[in-house]
Amino acid sequence: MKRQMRFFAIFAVFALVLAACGDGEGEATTTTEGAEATTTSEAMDDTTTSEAMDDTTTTEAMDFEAVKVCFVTDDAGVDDRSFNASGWAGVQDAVASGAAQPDPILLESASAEDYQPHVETCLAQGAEHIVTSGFKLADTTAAFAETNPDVQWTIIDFGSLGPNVTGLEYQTDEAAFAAGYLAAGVTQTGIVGTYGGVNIPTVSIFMDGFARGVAHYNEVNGASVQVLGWDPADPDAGVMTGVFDPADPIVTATCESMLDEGADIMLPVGGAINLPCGTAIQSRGIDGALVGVDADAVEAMPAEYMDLWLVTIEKGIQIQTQRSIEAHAAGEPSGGTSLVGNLENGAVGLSEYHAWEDRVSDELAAEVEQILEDIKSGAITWDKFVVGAG
Amino acid sequence: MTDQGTQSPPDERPPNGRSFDGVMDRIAGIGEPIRRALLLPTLALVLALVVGAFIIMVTDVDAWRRMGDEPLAALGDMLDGVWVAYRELFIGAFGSVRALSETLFTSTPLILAGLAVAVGFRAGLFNIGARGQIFVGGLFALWVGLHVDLPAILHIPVAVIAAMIGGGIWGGLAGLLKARTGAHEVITTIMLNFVAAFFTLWVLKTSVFQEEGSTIPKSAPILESARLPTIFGSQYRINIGIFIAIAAVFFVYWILFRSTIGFEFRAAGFSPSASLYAGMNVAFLYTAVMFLSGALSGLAGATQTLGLPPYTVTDNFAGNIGFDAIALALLGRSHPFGVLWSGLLFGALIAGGRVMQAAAGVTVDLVIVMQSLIVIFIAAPELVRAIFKVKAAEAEPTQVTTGWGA
Amino acid sequence: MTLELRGITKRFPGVVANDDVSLSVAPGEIIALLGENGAGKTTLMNILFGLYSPDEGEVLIDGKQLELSNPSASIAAGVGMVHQHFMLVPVFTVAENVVLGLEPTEALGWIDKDAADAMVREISDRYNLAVDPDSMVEDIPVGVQQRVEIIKVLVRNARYIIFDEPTAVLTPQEVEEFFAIVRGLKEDGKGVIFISHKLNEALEIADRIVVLRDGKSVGEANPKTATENQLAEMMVGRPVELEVQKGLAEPGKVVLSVENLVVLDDRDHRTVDGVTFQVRANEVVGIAGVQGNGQTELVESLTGMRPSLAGHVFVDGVDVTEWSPRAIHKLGIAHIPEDRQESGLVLQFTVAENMVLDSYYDRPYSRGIQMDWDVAAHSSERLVDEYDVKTSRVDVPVSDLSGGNQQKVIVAREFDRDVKLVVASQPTRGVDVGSIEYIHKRIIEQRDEGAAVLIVSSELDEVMALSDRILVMFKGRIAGEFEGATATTTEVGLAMLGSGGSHD
Amino acid sequence: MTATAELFETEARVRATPEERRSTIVGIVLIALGVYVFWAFGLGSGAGLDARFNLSLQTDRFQDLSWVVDARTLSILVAVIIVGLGIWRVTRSALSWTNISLAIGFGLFSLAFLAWAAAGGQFSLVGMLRSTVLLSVVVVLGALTGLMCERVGIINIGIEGQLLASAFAAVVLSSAFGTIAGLVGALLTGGVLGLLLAWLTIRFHVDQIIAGVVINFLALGLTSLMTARILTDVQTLNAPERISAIRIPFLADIPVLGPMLFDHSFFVYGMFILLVGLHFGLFYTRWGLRSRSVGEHPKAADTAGINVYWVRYRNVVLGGMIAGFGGAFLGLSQVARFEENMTGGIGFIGLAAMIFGRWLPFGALGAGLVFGFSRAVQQKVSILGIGIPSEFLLMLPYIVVIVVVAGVVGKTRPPAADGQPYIKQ
Repeated sequence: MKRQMRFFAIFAVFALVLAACGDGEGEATTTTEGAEATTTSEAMDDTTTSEAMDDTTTTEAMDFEAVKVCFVTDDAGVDDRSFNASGWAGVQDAVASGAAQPDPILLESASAEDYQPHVETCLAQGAEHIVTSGFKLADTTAAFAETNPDVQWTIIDFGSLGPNVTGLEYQTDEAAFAAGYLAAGVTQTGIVGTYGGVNIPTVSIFMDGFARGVAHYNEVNGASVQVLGWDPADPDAGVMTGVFDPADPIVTATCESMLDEGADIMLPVGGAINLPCGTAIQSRGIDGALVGVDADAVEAMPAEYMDLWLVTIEKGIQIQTQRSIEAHAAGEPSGGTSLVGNLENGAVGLSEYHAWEDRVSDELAAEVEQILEDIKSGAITWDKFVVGAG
Repeated sequence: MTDQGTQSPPDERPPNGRSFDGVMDRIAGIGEPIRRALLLPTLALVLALVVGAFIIMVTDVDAWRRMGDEPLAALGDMLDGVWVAYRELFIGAFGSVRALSETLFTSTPLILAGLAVAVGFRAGLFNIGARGQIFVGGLFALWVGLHVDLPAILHIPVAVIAAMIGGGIWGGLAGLLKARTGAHEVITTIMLNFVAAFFTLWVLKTSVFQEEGSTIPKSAPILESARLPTIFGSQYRINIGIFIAIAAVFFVYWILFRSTIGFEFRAAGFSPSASLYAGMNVAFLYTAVMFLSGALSGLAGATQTLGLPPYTVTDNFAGNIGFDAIALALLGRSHPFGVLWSGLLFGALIAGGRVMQAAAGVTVDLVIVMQSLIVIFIAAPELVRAIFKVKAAEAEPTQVTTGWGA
Repeated sequence: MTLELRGITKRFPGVVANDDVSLSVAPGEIIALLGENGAGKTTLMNILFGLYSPDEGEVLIDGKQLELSNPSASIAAGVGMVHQHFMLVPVFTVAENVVLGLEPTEALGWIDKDAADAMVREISDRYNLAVDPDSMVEDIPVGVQQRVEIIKVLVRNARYIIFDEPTAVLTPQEVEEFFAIVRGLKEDGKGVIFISHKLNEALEIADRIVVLRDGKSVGEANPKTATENQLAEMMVGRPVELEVQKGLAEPGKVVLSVENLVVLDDRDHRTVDGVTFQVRANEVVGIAGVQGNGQTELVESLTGMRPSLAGHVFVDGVDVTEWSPRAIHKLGIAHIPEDRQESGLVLQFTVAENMVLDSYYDRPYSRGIQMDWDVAAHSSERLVDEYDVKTSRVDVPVSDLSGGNQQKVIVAREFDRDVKLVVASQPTRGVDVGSIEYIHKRIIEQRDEGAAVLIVSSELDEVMALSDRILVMFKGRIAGEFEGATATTTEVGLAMLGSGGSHD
Repeated sequence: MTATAELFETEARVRATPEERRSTIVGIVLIALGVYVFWAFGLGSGAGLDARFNLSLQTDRFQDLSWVVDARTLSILVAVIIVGLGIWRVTRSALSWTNISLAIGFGLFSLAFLAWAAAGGQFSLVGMLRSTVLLSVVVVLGALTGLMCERVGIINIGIEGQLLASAFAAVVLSSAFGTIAGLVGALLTGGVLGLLLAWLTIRFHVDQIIAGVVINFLALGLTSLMTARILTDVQTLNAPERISAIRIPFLADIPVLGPMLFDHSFFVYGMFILLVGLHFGLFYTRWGLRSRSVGEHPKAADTAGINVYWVRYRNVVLGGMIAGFGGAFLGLSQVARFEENMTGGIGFIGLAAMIFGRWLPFGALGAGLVFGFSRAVQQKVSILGIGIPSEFLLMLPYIVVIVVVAGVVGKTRPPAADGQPYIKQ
């Protein structure tokens, strides 16, 4: 009897906690159903679509025949604040727009062993559109796409693997180049920094473009802005934290270390490992800024870092995943194409200047605009990062 | 040293009239009464399922949201969630040919790594380094699988042996350090795990393994001749790795209980000073045990690189195997046959867990919880006895290791 | 005003350690509790002291029932115990050990070191114990450690003091000093229970002797009238031969020769500091000495288990100084190790496995790397019969055997082959009288068959009884050498204390 | 004297004691190290290139402190000192200085290495030292947890799980009910897991290693499950307020020491207070004396009227609470967010630090600082950009731990009753 009472007490506490949080949460889930899988605060519900993404937004009035969607993450899990999270957010957007049936299946992988059974599970559950997230799933996707030609597939961060597979790839170094130029233009110390989680192409492509952008600035303006953490000539030796877990003190230490060397504009690449850097900038009282990656940081990141974002290098995983599903639902599947997101097609871009808008001079803004245009037109080009399988 | 905490003075105990069926049975630790062998694990499993059900219910957020308005319906939802989860867990583990294939496939590396940890325990060493040894062994096998051109009949054995050597070196390193410098294997194996993981990350980006022209850290496809052949065709993942695992079980059984070196391992495990007295070379034994243990982990690495479709390798092929291996070695009481059964159990739970995740939204993490609960109930028979009010087992508590053995 | 145990029964799995035992002691009285190893003396006292809880029976102090199974209650009631294995923390100082449990403290539990030292000094001075409160327990001699134990008891105002085999680790002279202390305690009005298996000591010190056998009280004896033979018969239940029967030795050639051997202990102290001696064929040489004077390290070094720092060891003229234990064993050396449970046996192994513990690697027990357990089992069965090991089967864990039978397993294993040299360390420690007799007989047999025998024992009686020649070790050196036939306890005892000792 | 003896009398066989041998080996290692420093950093640094070590941060009161040194000169000087130390070791004098010499040698080696890496440039020495402190906090707290338990004879291999679970509790409770609730919850969670460890090992005689492993599993499984099933859904439960740094007035303005020690969150101060408290507690108070006696010789403690079980329960629970404190640091002070398996093995490194630190509180600090320092150096070196692949630099701290444990510590003496169940009849 006594024991039951204790169990009941635990239940009661749980109910209380959920009730306390439930209200705010309920709102979020009803009004912007699924759209903000990674937001943590109501303050961010205001979904301003960024400049670069404007032209790509799909109208919700389209006529869809909702498809059953299944989403398989790689071993980082859905909660990675990176490509898995963005892809899943895209799926939920597709649900909201009516392109995907409600309650899409989410399968989180714990290891490479899980990929095949998860894909098989998707098929067994009758999924019509399977989104596989990350290059680690490429070979599995290729194999099953071939044997299941009726199913439509979308793979994130990899090229198309067959007539029924839409590959989503991103030439993010194009936008990062512009962001590097911008950072070099606003730095007051003449030093900018970048670091990543681990040295893999989806991470280092940002750092590479960024460093090249800074170099371009130096070349054009005869300046000598220094980049810490990445040298395009020595891509093995970039500064990495070794973890994507922002709570590991090494992340804070890495950022602080760069701040100590005088960096004031920072580009941390990988999940939420930019947050400790924001903390470091704030607690040091440095007049510095962060460059966000993937989804617009102003929306994706906690409010306390709001005034730190210079710009975000956007990678349109969320929107492109949504569009890939929508194309399928509209009867025109985009399979067989590798959608290499770049500045030209708008799937990669720079966000608005948010908090640092006033700090960016009109000339600099114009120069950045021009650089974006020049990259699009091919007037500025360089030995770009090879994306995907090559 | 003075005696601490010894029970009754052994001098006051007469010869115990316990009788077993033969010398071998006793030496090998088998031949326990069937009831004891089955009852306790069964009760442990039942308890783990009960606690798991409780956890599923408590974490059912949607049901809790309904709790205020319609408590009964919410409770029904919760129970339904438990039912669906467990049904799918079972179906995913045993419900079809595919499920059985998945169970056996998933068990394969678990059994091998579990044997690795068990061998260590038997010799009084705690090998937490299965993860690192899987990495190194797997990479050795991968290299052979990519670059050595041989017919399958030779290619697979060569690759597998390479994996054993690679894993063995990585494990033996920890053993050697312990033997020569006294550095504790718990520390060194953990550190070597990190080193191996970072090394894997790096080496997969080099031309040694990468496909030409590729930039992503993923190996080229392994040559057909090195892939572990599947048993029931390519639609099922189960491959000859399971036979390797079963062969390893018998091999480890033979090593531990029929060979002279196994006698030495066990003697050193129970009493290093007695084995020194008996003229055994304890320093050599530490290295040998860790080499063997590492070689077994290396085998698990081989099945992860040579036997895992789509036969290209990315950085985290060791997964949680090294971690699970500790629990299942404990569950199997460090006996090869025990490891076999607990490996199959864990394989079933994990394979079923994948299906459960899809159908019931309960992630495979529940399986980790259940694994730990099963281990604890097995290790604390008194606890089970108290809960079920039965005389579950007369088992003496298992003493796995003897402190830090400085 | 008495301490009274009534009807104490204590069962361990498979054995009744105490069976309805009653006992009483009055203030100012010394009771000797006599019995063989395994008779249940220690168990009884541990119950009295609250370390074990009895299955039946009660303890009364001054007519009041004592709460059992808790040492604190016993201590509070005025019972103190000096354990056979000292209950001292080696890495603590004397004062820390003494005040443990009743620390004088200042604010925040800060230990008042001066007060603690003063407590030790006061008792030390009152009973003339000469103990330095600041020395580390692991650094002081065993005899002094025992005095620390006595101080611990006295600081707690014990009125009844139990001594469990207190003389086992003392030299004869120290025994005399110890008895003086005990008599002092008696005059101080303390009730003393003196546990021993040594008849002469019981007769010397006790006011009353109670004999235990197989867990039962088998009677009382008056020390003024009882004889050693009577007591021995009460203890064992049959007439015993107290003397080891052995013929005269006719020493042959030198088998073991030790030259200036220096050995370090685990803490790198020179525990064996230049030892030289020889043992000849057909000769038993006994090394006497208080425990901790280097005997352990000497034996370990002789048998290859511990490297030596300097000097040489020859066996049959072969320099085996840096040989491995196995190589030395193969030469024909039988080694009975000091601590059978620590290094002589693997307790979790079966009798059969232990029987082949140091010969498993060769025929007939193995071929190549494959063990032949059938051969091992058969051979073990033969040895069990031959050496009178009492066990139901050879496939039970050796931990199920009694101490005496465990020791016989080792003796059987070591003696069942061509033995050139026997090195036996504490061969009968913690073993019942029957087994002692048996093991002694076997050792003398080995001598008579031509082996050289080296006995190391802290039991002076054992060394005196077995040896043809006696060496005394003190602080890592040979402090005296005596002829076995002519040596007296007094002169050997003096040498054990480091004073006197003649090289005749 | 027999004939054999006389024959060998002249041939005095004296082997070196282990200490002497170690001294020689250390000496040789140091000489090799010195030669390497001379060759790689002395000759390897360009002539006349200054390395500028900055000694102040942007936040400091006293700005622009720095130490400028010629990299080549410094390296050669260091090389000479290290070789000198090595020769001194080879002579086998003053054996107690062996470890100290080794420590000095490696410290100087690091200095020369950094000077070489920074030659012609600059880097923030004080920032690196600050990072060292920050990176060692969890390791030290983990080591103190282990120490609390092992000092009373219970091996706690579940530190990792205790850290993880209490980080979870800290984040969730802090999100739901505020920071205080989060902190209290973390301490309680750590304590409860300590209680579980004690209960299983003492009451049910479960092998201590098994119990610890189970705690790791339980914590990982439960927190991951709840993250997946609750936190991803109810995100407000994973958004606590971050606990920010408290700059201690005046002390924080001390050059070098200020930013290193006095501008952290209260967790860091808590760690130091705990450290000092534990040191004095263990060795000067009744609590410590009793605890240690239980870990060294439980039966002796029992006969002295000390309740062995109670002492074990109490200390293991307290140890768990230290881990709880560490978990709260992880969960609340960096990003204030829970991530699955966010401890990532740091608890095991704490365990290693406890052994390396020889079961002493300040030993644990030293070991933690060695690990933190090697991580900080690794990060700094990678920023200076000397072309070593990042993965190899990331391995460095773990290799340092192996080298240190194998080379410097050797065999250690744990509490005598460590890992042994105490069973009363």
